[in-house]
Amino acid sequence: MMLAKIKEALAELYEEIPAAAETAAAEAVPEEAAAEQADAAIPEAPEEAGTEEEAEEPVAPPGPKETDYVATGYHLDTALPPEKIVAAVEILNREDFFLETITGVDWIDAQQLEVVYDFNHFDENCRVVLRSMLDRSKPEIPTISDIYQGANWHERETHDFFGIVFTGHPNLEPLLLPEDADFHPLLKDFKA
Amino acid sequence: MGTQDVQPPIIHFASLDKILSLGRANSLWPMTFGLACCAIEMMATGASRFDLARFGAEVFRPSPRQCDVMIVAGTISKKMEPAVKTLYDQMPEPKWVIAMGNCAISGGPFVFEGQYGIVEGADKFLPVDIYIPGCPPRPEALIEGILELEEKVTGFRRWPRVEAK
Amino acid sequence: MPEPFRVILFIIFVMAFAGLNAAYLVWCERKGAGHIQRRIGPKEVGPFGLLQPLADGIKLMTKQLFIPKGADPILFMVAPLMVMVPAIMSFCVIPFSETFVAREINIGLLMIFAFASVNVLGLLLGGWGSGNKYAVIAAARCVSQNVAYEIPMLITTITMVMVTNTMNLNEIVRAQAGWFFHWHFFRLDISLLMPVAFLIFFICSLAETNRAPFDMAEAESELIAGAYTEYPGMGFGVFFMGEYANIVIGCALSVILFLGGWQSPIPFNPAGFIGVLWGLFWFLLKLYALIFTVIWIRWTYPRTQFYELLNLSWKVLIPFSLFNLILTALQIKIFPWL
Amino acid sequence: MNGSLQQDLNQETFTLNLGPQHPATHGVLRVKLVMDGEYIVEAEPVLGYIHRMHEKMGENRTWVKFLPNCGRMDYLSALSYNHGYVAAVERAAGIEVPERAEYLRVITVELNRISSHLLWFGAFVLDLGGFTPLLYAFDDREQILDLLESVTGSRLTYCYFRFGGVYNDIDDAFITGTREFIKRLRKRMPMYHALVTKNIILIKRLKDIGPISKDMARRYGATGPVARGSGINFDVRRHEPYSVYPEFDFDVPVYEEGDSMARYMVRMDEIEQSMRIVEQALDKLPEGDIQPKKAVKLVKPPKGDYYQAVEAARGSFGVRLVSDGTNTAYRLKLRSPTYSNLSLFGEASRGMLLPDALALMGSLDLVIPEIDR
Repeated sequence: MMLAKIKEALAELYEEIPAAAETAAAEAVPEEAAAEQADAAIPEAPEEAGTEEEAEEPVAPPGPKETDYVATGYHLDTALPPEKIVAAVEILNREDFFLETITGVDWIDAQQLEVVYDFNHFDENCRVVLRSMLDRSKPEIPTISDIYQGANWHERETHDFFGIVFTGHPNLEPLLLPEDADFHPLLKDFKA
Repeated sequence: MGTQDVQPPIIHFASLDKILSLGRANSLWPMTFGLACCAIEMMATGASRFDLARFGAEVFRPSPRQCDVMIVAGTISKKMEPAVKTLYDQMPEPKWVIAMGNCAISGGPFVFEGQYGIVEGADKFLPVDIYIPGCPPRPEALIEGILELEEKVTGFRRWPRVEAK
Repeated sequence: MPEPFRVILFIIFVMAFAGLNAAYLVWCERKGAGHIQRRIGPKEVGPFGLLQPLADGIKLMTKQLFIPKGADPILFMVAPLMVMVPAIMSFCVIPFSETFVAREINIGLLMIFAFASVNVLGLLLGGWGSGNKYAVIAAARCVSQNVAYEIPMLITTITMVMVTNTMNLNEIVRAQAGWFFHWHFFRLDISLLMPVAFLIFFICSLAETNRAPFDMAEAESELIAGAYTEYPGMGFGVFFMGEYANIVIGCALSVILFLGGWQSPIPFNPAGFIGVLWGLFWFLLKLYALIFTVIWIRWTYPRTQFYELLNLSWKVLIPFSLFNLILTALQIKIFPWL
Repeated sequence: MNGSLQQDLNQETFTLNLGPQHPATHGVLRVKLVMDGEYIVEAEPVLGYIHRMHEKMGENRTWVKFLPNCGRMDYLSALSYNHGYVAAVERAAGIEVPERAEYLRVITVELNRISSHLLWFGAFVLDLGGFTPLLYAFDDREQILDLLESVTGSRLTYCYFRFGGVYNDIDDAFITGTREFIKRLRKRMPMYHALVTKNIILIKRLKDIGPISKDMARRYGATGPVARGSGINFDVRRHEPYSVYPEFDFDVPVYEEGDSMARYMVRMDEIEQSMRIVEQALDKLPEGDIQPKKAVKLVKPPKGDYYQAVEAARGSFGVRLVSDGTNTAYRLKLRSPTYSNLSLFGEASRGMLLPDALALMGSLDLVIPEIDR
């Protein structure tokens, strides 16, 4: 099954993470711990997560997490640090997934911006969500538009609305907003 | 209004003027210019059941140079505003503007506090002659709008007015 | 009637005919389109919408005239005339009836083709002079289209000249006297490919007058309004009149060359004034039947692609018309008594 | 435009602005074209001329108050958008829908799909320079609008679905009217095929024009008829069944060629399939309520994020909800199919002639307000 296969492949990404931030990741996660499905406050990327924040709120385990499809509408929820996104997308690309959409969410209380990637598969019903938390003061994430050309517009749109910078994007100009727009209307603190 | 930029002629020939305005009123060529939902109803008005052609107003010209009336059918976004203005300026006099639908009248359902994208009504930057409310207006309403514009041009109403019961 | 007087009278008639014809062909077109499209068409302006062209005319004439920024003022103003004037001039040699012709000259056919090429120039200058990219594209299209289609058209015409031995349009009509099967269209004994030649000629005249499905120059969904894009008011109106006048010329030529001109389908030709009207009746009947076909085609077919259009000309029409030329020459040579 | 012409004449290529007001773009899309003669060197669509802030409004309005917006995004298949949004909220809030309501949803959505495809059919042939099919299509479309108007109350921008059901029940007149309409359209479809599909000019203009490979469709996330025209058997109704679609017997038309003709054929076949679905739904229509027994007063989905996709007329329409447990969405992302479908235009149109590119663009079935949202 595609779901199991892709879950395994994505899980491998997490094994590499501890190399960078071994302690934080290893301690934080009991593997496969059942977290409440689709917590709005998405877990932070392990290496960004400071120890004191971990103590404050329960953090869902890293690693691809199967969700209840009937309740949420997708199968696999994968929270990743920004630099791992490209690797994850390459895995999905190898398995012939297609990109449904990219969007952002502004978690202003946590001072974070979330980027959400929705993937789907043409042959099997297997929806994979990738998400990554970015620092709200300096939201940067590598582009995937060289892997999925369709991501080009989605990333531009996300940049329009949230000001998230996709590094390496060929043409990060306003798409839906006027050419000279310098505002990001979907930020929660946006005032017209 | 529509003819504001034209110098009034020095001499008036009453009956000639009347013929001219009759000619103009019966040959209102709209622009093929749809912005949003209302454009579909505008197309429906030109199509089989409603047939705007009966009043000689079905010649939708794609070039503004050959149009007499601009039907602003839909929401004008701030990005679109300069283009609409240019199109209006490119039309030769005499010209008229019909604001079709709530968006063109006032911004319609897209006005809310903190809105950043739309122009709240075509009359913010265009001299609108006829307003047709509705979201979108029915084709009958657009036809009534055209007749209303004819009345405005000629000064009298050729067709009976339908009163609300 | 003294000659100068006659000519002046005819010029007035021709101009009135061309103008009225254009106006009422537009009405026919709109009404016809309406009925083809399950609607009524113009109806409220005058009885049956008959005053619609008048209203349009008044409207267009009183529209503001201006020269867009970036346009070449002289070319821009002259171009519509270069479409309209040759078309009206061409009317002078068209025999509406045996004696109902402004000027019966020996090279009438040549004259029409000479003027027809000026018409292209008008569109080219109009497109170029507008200084609009869409118009320039349209002008370029228009020229290559006309160049491509003039060749098979002329070859077919040469075939017909060969058959009739004259370029006098009235003589060509006279050569088709008698029953309707004496019309060139049915004369398989002269050339087996005669109906094909007619088809080639008709297709070419559609293409020459930029009518659908060959309306490359005014491809609305591609080029806004093609070469006319920047023309306001009467500039556009004159173009339009020229276009319709050209349609009439094209169809009239088809009728004269292939469908017996003013000849009635039965060998019955009353003399005198009645005869003139009788000829006029048949000529106009055939003419408007063809024009209706043109309108019908327009509202039925989608537009061809540009390379298809050129392919059709270079790969189909020209070889066929050449073959037809040779075949006809052979047939005339082998059966000289025909 | 005029000044730049003089400059461009001295260069190999020139730029052409297609739109934002151009008959071929069906609205206010602008395409920046770099042309070499009539060949397109580079095409870049510029969006946003009708950006209407739907996503921002989703964050400002309560769940219920956002309902009318759905009909104004994709005004041609407004009910699909209704369905997508309503189903997403129902999934999030766990609202049950009575079976009859689901049937009514399917019937109206499929009728709406037919009307959308009919309009596309007309507008597409209009792009190719054929005027009359548009009027015929409108003639048929008006019948559907009459039917839908009798149920939903509006002609175009429907707001018919409610959380947990639909707003109005259908009557016998609707059922007989729909059956008659289907009978009528069944008779007309062969005429369309004879007049338009088999027209040699149309075939020449569509065959092998604007090929979109399977891989290109995947890389750009194309869905709907565009993907199905490229040999991808993907239909959300089948692939990820929602509502009562599993109960109907219908085919998903798939064409392998990937050219404009394939996309045309997919949509024409879909009209037939939609008619089949409507017929079956009318046959099987159960009795019962059209709203939950306990009326849905206040919708407050629990915290979390949810995704729901439906098959709109133009492809997979997805709604991503992020709820913070209040009566307003925290984030409402609307994934519109044409947005992805159009994004491949730049790559697909490279090296094409302008009229061919416009045929390609027409075959993508654009509704601009849905792209810009």
